[in-house]
Amino acid sequence: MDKKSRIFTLLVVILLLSTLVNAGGALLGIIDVAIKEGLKLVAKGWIVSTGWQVIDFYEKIFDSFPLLLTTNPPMSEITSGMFFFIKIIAPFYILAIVILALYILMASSSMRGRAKAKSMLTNLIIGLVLISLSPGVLKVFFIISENLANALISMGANAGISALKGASSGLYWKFSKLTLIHRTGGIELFAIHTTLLFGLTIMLLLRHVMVILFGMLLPLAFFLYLFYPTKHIGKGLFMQTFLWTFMPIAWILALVIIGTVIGSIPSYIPEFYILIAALFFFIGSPMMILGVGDWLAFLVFLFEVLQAAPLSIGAVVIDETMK
Amino acid sequence: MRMDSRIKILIVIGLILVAMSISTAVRIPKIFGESHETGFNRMGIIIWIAKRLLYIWLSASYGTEGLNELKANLSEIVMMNPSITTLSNLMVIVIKLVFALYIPAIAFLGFYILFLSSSPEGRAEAKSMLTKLIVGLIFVSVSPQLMNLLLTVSEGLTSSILAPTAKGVFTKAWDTSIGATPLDLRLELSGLKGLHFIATFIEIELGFYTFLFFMILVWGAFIFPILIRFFAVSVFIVLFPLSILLYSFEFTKALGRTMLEQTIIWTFLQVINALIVLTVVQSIISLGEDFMKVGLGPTTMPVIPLVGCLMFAVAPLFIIRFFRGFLP
Amino acid sequence: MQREDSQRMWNKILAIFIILILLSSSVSASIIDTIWGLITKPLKGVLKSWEHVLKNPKHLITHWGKHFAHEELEEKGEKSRTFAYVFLLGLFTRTVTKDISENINRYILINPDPLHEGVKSTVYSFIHLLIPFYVLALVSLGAYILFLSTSPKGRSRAKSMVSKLIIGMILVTISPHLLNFFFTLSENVTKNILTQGEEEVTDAVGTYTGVMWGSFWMTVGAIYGVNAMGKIVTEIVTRASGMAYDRYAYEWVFRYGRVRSVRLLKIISESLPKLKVEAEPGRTIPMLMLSITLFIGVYGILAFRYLMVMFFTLLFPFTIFFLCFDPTKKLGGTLLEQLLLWTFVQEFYAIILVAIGTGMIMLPEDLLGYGFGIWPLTISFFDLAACFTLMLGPIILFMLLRKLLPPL
Amino acid sequence: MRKKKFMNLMTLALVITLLMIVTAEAKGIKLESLEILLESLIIKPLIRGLVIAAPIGYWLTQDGTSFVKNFNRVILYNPPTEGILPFLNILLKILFPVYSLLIVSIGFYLLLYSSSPEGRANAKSLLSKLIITLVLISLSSRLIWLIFSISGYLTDSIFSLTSLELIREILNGGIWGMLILSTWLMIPDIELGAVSLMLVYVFAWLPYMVISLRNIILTALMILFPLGILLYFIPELKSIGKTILEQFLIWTFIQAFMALALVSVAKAFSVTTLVSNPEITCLNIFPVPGINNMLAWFFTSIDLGTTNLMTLGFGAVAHFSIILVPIVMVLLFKKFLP
Repeated sequence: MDKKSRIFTLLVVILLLSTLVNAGGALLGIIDVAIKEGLKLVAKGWIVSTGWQVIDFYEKIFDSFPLLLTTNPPMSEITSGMFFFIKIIAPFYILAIVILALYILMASSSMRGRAKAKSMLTNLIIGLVLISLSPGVLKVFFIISENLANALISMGANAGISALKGASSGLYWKFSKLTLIHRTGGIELFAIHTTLLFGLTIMLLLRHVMVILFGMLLPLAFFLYLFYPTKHIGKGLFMQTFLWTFMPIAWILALVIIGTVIGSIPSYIPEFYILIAALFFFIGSPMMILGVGDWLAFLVFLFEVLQAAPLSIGAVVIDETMK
Repeated sequence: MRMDSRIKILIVIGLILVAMSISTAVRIPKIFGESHETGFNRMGIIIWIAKRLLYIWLSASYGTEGLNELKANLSEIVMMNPSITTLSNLMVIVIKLVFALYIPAIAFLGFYILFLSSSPEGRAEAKSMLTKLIVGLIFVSVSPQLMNLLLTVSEGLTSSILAPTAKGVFTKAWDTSIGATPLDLRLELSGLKGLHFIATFIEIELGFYTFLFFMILVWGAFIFPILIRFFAVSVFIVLFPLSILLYSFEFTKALGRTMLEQTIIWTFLQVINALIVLTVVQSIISLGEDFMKVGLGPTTMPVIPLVGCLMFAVAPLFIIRFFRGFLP
Repeated sequence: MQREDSQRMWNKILAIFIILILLSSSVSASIIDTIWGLITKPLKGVLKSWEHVLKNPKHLITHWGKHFAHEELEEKGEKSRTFAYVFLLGLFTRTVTKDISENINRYILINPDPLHEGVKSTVYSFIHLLIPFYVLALVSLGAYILFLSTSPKGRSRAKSMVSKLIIGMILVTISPHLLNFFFTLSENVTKNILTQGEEEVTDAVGTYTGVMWGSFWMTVGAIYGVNAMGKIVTEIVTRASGMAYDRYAYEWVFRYGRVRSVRLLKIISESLPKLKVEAEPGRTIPMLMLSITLFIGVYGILAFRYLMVMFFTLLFPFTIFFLCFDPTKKLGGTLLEQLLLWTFVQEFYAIILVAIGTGMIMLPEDLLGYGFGIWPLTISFFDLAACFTLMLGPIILFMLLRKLLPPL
Repeated sequence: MRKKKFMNLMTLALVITLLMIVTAEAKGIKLESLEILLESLIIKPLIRGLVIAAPIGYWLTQDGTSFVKNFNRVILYNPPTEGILPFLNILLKILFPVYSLLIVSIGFYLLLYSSSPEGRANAKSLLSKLIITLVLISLSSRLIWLIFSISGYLTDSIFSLTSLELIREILNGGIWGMLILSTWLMIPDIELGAVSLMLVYVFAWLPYMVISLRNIILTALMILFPLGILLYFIPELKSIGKTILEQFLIWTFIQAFMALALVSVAKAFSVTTLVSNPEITCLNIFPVPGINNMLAWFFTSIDLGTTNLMTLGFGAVAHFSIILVPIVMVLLFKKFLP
């Protein structure tokens, strides 16, 4: 607790004690008001301490940051799903090969048609290899991502994490002081704060889910990639797998960068802003670096969710639809 | 600063004392009375006023935290760039990584030329790919210098835009849009602070909604165009060699293009910031002070300075959206 | 461990305090009585406050409402506060509506003046800034022609680029005049549209101000309630005979009120204590939001448009340079497109205003009756839709015409 | 540390207030504050808890967790194919005369006019196309049924990858955890818990909204499906028909992807670990530490009113993934037909 708040609490206590001294006196109003204010202070303190409990609850996710960012879900869980999809693909595969073979044998009379069919057959066979290798491909992805993450995280990600923690505690202190003056004074900051932390938690957990989901779909992605009409879907699925697997690299890089450059920012910029900007930057970094979606639209959307103001919903809706 | 806040506290206490003496000396008119049965309570009113004054003082000081620094060091803050020396450790690692990645890339291209390209056209294409890759290699090895050049150009442009600008006008635009209250030792009630003052005295709930304006104007001005840009430029400085590699390798060109584009956009965002400052200054000078100044008394809204400051806070983010997709 | 420690400390502190209380000489009455009173008295009080609820279950909702809807309704000075709120909001609405009905044409027509001293000098300083870039571009092109280009095709392309650059140089030097011409053109077109549909524009602005006032009166209604409004009406009518009270009483007061302001103040001060405040200002935030949205929707967009046009005006020399130099053609195209679009927003605005006016005039009278709110404090859906069209229409047109120029 | 100091301060304030009250009582001064104390610290929180949390909790035990209870059924549900029969009949009624006219005219063309082999081949291919579309349109309700049953079978077998109980537990944990969090926040002040209370409703309603949106869109596309087949084989209007068929297929298979998302959440839940998995209990229900601990012990002992970060986080992710999946799939799978 810093000096200011100590003085503040001292003043409150003196106020209360002075009313106590005056209790026998004639200033009945002051007693009543002081007691009322004291009780209100207790109620406000209750609000602040409850807020602290919940913020503390959410802030525990920061402890798990290194673990969540450097690990991927174990392969054993994913391979069962992969085999499920391979089982689904297999009959189609057999059908495709048989039809192609029949086509080559019987139907194709022209040279060009036969060449096309042959290249298709090679494609299919390459696909067969790829599909059967897909657990291995995913495993390679995981190994690369985990090794990179481990190498990067040892380069000072902890400073970045503590910056994020600092942003959180800065917001909390502003909320608590405003709340101690008036009951509803800082509710808005609290809403923003919890939404940010909750969003952070969900993003980190969602990555694991998405890695499992797109990892299970990897054979399907290879299968779809082989046929010209569905090529871009296969590519999209593969890219999704890639991006969700390598997203922690962007995050850790953001943390390392925050930790490295935060000292070189001139001192006349208040620290609070630096920390909050670090938090926003951490949230937006995968979108920024890997170009996933539009990170700015994401920020605007976040702001809308927080404020729910009718002011700019129209603008955002138009922006989203007209894009 | 420390002195100032102490004076503020003293003023708050003084105001409380004055209110106390007034409330004991003067019979307050009936309209200030209570509607409830408990009757009139002077001490209650004093506490009530004191709490609101404290709230206004505290939230306005949170809301405009660092505004004086922003006004005093505007050009320094706009021209702020991460120094490459701080990031050189990381950059060296990335360059090493990129050099390591060049071996598989060239090997891959070699295989491509050997096996897959049977036609002479395809072979020529593969050769041009190889040339691109090697040119990329040269660029990678000088990438710190290249990035330094980019930053220098951007800084030079920014400073040459900011140098003839009457920054005092922009500072004044901040002053008029943020305004002042008696708590700032000034006998006026204007701008957003005045709005916040009145709204808090009407009801605290309105007071914390008006806090939002500070959040967008001042917090936004620090966070979005200045600090997020700072972090983003740092990341792209570190990733610059990698983005050159990705851009010069045919198969990852799309990703590399996005990254390189982002690098350039975020670096030159400070030019846009400076231009916005210039725009606002020129607009205010050429339009005059009273243009589009709506309202009477404490509800006056100086629209042009307000929108100008808002533009400084959020517009860079919108403007950079227009400039996407300029690389081949 | 820590928790146990703190627990022990707490127990100690509590024990010390309890002993203090017990031994306190100020407790003159017997201790048991005090403690007994401490337990029973508040319970009695609470029971008493719930007594009427228990007797009459109808009061349950009001009692609960008191506890649960808004705990601090019994704050200080609610009458003066709400009155100040309503007064200031009225002042704001009044000045905004007056300003917009007087100056909307001026606000729409305003464009930055490229021949203004400051702007001109800035543009020329930018032109000076461009000189090294031009030199660099010309030198590199010359070097390309001399040394590098082998094919005649490439050489001819480079030559055409040189000629383009030179044309660009000439255009850059006269760029303020060029822009001035363009802005005058756009202003004249807008002026034409506005004068063609003068009636419609007035009607559209009337709709806007009507909604603004409607929002204000809804606020008043929400705070003082319909009954209280009736009370004020009778009060004013009886006291100030001949003073017609209608929807535009505020305007009336401002126009003629100066003479009778003393009397008016008296009326207010006498009728204010009789007002029954039914909601805190915090409950009227939706209406306040509506007012602020309308304000931002017109003023904010117009001011933002002006600033954006100024931005691209200052960048115009760069735009020409980028356009005339092949590698940066795309960037220059974007800049030029943005300049044109932001300038054309004034035409869009005029068109939207005329369109709204036409629509409102064509609309059957009975359809305007549908709205939300309680009669007579209603805002018609059509009016509201017109206001939102006024706010979003120019932006929508802007977005639709984003691909204005052919791809370069 | 902060919290502990804070609690010290608060208890100090409370004790001093109590001391003052006792003194004043002893001196015979009448005080309202005692009632305020009792009301604001005990009665009002209880009222808030009763008025808001208890009904919502009851609602969650009944209808609120309806999605949690029936998620596999509602995800597996497809609109009945019989619904399109009347529309199909109307379409066929319109199309038969047109078709017969077209076929007859092509026949005449073949018989009388076509001399070049190319024109003849063209006419023949047109004829075969016509016949194929006719067959497909008249079979379209069967076709839809076939697609639905493939998708349903797929979804069902995806669900068999993990136990439904686990998924149900996760969903339940998310919605109840949110309610617990918002209750503990609401007891000192209603507005404090507004965001989490909103999220409770989001969790309860939004999955249903998305699923019913799927059903509504699917019903509409089902009616358009025969028309889509027809338009797909007319070169000029191919793009419209393509869009209709594509959207139909995407929205049909969204159920499989929803199931897949839930299965992956369950898998991730069972394998992910956190360094520290904090629990939130009712420690803060009263501002006095002793009572707090007692209540906390009581509530945790009956396993009520406690949630942890894993449960809450993965529950939220499970609910959000239901909402996210349609968006991702529509964006990822567009334009796959030739």
